[in-house]
Amino acid sequence: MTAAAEPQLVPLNAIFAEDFVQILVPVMSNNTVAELGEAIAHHVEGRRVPKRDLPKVVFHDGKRLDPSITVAEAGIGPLDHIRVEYSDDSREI
Amino acid sequence: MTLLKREEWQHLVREVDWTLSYVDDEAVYPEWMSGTGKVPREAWAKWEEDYKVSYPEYVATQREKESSAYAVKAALQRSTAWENLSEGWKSSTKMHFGGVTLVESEAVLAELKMARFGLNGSWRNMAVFGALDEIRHAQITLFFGHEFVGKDPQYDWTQKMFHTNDWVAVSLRNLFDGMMVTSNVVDIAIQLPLTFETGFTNLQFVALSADALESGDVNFANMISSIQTDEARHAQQGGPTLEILVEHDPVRAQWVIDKAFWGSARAFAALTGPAMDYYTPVEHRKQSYREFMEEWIIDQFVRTIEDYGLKKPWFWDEFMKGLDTWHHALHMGLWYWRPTLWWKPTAAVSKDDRDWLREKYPNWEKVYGDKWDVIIDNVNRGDMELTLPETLPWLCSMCHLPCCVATLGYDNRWRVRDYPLKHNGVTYHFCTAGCRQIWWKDRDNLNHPTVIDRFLAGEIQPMDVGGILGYMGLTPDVMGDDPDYSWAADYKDRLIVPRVPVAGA
Amino acid sequence: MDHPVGPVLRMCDEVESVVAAIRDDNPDIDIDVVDRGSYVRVQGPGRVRVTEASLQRHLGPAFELRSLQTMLSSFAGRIHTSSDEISWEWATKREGARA
Amino acid sequence: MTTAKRRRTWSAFGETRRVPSEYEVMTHETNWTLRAGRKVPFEQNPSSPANLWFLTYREGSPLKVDDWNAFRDPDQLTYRTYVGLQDDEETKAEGLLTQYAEAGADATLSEGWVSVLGRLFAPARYPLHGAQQVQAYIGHIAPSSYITNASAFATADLLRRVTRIAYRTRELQLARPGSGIGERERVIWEDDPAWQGARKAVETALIAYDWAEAFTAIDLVLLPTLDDVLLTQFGAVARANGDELAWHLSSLLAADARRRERWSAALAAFAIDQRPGNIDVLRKWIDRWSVRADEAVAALAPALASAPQGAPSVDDVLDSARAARARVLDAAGLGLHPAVPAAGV
Amino acid sequence: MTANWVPALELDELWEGEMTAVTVGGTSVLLVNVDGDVRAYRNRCPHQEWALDEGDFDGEIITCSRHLWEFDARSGAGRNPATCSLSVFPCRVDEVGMIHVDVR
Repeated sequence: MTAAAEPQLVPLNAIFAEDFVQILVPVMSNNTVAELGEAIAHHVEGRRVPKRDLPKVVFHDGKRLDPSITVAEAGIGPLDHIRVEYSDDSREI
Repeated sequence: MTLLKREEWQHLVREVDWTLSYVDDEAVYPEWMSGTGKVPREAWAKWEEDYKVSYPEYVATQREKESSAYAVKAALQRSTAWENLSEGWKSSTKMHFGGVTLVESEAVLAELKMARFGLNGSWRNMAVFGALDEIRHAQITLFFGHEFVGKDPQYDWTQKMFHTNDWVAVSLRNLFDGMMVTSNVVDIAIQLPLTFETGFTNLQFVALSADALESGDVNFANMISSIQTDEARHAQQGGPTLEILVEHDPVRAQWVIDKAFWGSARAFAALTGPAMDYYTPVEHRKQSYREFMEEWIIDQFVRTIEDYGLKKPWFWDEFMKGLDTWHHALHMGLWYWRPTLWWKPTAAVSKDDRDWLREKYPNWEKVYGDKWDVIIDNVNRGDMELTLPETLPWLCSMCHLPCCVATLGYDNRWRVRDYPLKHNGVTYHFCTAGCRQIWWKDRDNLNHPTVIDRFLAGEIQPMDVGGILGYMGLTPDVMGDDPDYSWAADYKDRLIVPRVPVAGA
Repeated sequence: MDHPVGPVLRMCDEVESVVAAIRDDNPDIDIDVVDRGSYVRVQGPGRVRVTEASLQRHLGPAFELRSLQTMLSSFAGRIHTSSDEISWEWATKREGARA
Repeated sequence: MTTAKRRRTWSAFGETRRVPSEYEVMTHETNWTLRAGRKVPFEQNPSSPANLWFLTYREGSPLKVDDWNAFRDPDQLTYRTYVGLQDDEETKAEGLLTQYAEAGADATLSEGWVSVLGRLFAPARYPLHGAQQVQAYIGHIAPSSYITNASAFATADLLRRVTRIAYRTRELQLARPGSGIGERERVIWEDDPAWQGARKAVETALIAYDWAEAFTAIDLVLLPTLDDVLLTQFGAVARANGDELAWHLSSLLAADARRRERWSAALAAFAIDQRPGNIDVLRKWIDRWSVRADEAVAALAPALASAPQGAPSVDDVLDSARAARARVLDAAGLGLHPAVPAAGV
Repeated sequence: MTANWVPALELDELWEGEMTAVTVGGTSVLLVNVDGDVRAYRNRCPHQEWALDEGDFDGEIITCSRHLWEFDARSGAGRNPATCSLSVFPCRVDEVGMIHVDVR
């Protein structure tokens, strides 16, 4: 058995803001939620969605996540759906 | 006239059923092959086709069709007709050659299955003509596609596409294996001849021929509209089958039609939609994809099923809304992931194109315009790496197409929403509620890994873009790219003013 | 038009003659023709028929009814084929095919 | 003169320096359920019923070769050549039918011969339809598109034959009312002892689900044997009884049978050439189905032997049918006295 | 008199069953690969001087696209009509796979 703390690969189904398609984004379980948001944004921002100078907010299971906790602490598991929004668009959808 | 009329003797060709006694009926017509279900076995004795044909008529008529199709080919062979076609239109044909040709071959297997396991002799005979027809379609398309292999290696995918694990191949194999071969023959007759061939193939083979002719592709227009004359005949196997099924098991009849309709609608949004609304040059578009769908599917097909006493499918609202979104999003997906294609997808979002799109689809600018603007600016700036993918689009566990359906929410905003389903501890994602519901009902058959699932299971190595393209069978000479990015030129000026995003815009 | 039915003919030299034959065979109804270039939708209300005799009047005595199939890409309504005529019919309840 | 390598044909042909024929371009590897590298035939759950059926009866057949796609139909039929060929043949058939109808030939046939037609000729549409079903199944589940297409054309040929028998049945019914022709075929097929051997053989062939056994049963054994009785010997006896039309028509239809025998023998020879062990697999099936074929002929022979003129003996009928089958098997390298003795015979 | 071999085309460029036209010393030459053997003919139909490379080659027979005259690809002999034939040029393939033609 590996230690529980060993970082795991967590592949996610992700959508960034008003992008047109869900994408595959793999992160590590010890990444922070803020890093997760940026990892998703990397594939979309400035590519299909105009980059905006605003903080990003991450949603999981309809809940807004604290950006400082880790993916594991947030209870995000493999194949879960993650939505990222700019902070002024952060009404729950 | 000393030859007897067909009406005088054809009943004897049709009466070829007998009572088996050396082996069990159930052994010769096993339930999962023949699929009588709740329909009493003897009810199939009433099966009778409307569109009658005899063998001598068949070979005479088909020979005429073949002569005229190949004559057009011969007349154009040494002209420069192909060279003068736009790259956009050529892409419509490459998509057709790769995406359709071997489907015709699989339809041969479907017809042969009905010719063996069909529950009435007339039906089995009609399916023999169907099998011949489908050989014709595969062969004429292979022959025409092969002509261009020397000019452009992408035409090699006429024969090759379905032998690869390209995501389009996986998606279409999944759809057509179920629709054409792995179902029982009663369901096949309703899925393939009735739903697919009297509905959707008209869109690809008749409606698209209008765009082909406008685009100057006489050969292709001629080939596909000639193919559809066969479909018009053998598709008539569906009606009598449906009539009997509706009488004894209307719930099953409705479900089988609904499922086949939905799968076809998804596939055609990916293949026919972009060909009609983007690849066909704007000045040659005869009607929009939506208008063709209204002419051929919504009016004609729905009238047909209501005629049989069935209802519009349960997903009707979701499908109708999708007419304004599905194919636009799939077009953007095809373009963004263009290295995974065997054609050269033109984005076709010049100002003229967008005027046309806005006119045909009033929400187009709002849902897709802003994303194309970002892409356009990247192209004009020369930031090409930003226009190419570094990951995979999420693929729907049902239709195996990208999950890219935007819907309008209560907050009046267009968003792609998730349709998840947890089953045996695994989370599956679907593009739409329709796909999720069909998968759930057919989960034992259709539970099949998408390219994403295969990637995550480590089946695709190395786990990067190169590994994925290799897995999909793409070679550098075939990989798709935009033909010239010329549509971006209209917007060169706006780069002078940096774009300042406005909050809430 | 109520209950439009009829053939969809692919582009070919004979389309106008076929349409003329259909008009001859259906004198009491309006036959509507929608031309989309590569195909022509021919329709009338309720029931439309075309006979070999009319086709031969317009296309020559050697024309066989079965050759209409080479132009018939699609159709609306229930088709019925015999040795002498083809018809397309709007049917609200299918009565079973006739021989 | 260009130096860049220009693609000339499907990459599926691999490293070749030969331009493939039109037949090959239009037939090669068109069945994606046979694609290289597949885990299962169909893109769905590996344990779906269809996947299991194909794994059992196609992939799992004891008749195995490395690459079925190397097989070629000796006639190289394509759709275009098929409909052209058969339109010509049907034009000839219609010419004959017109000519004999104008002459009122059916009215001149003897009562005795009409009764042979009613018992032996008209009911044949049933076994031939059964064979048509098996031939369709072989095409459906064959391990190469080259075999599927050849089998589909053969299926259509059987439908052609059923069609012509039906046509003649109706003509005889009109010309010879009271003969029972056009009304009693199903009863005769189901109950007349003459047909019960054939019926047992055809019904059993319908449940031979291994693709290669179905092929062996129908194309190497049953049809070559029965066709000798129903086409060749029947034609000769018809002529002896003044039924020139039946004789001519049988000769025309026999061309389809010969073509089917050509590719069938070529396919068996190909399988043996690719893997000599296949000879034992085929022999086992041939032995099993030959017994059924011979029983079918033995039951039918008295019907032919009852012809008023030129009737063969029952033994002659059987000998001739066995010899016809042996010719097909010889052509396949499966004769009783093979050049290279095979083990296990 | 010695041969005047001129390199015309790499054999790799001419598959079995193919024909193509090349220009050698100002002369248009039709190269045909019949079952692995290369033949060279003047690229003119004897009927009306039509270029033969625009016609068809089915592996055995060369057919002029103009009036469908047919020639045996192996010998250049006319088949239909049989009264005339193609003019033959000497031709050989060297050890590195280059086709040479002598048009002199």
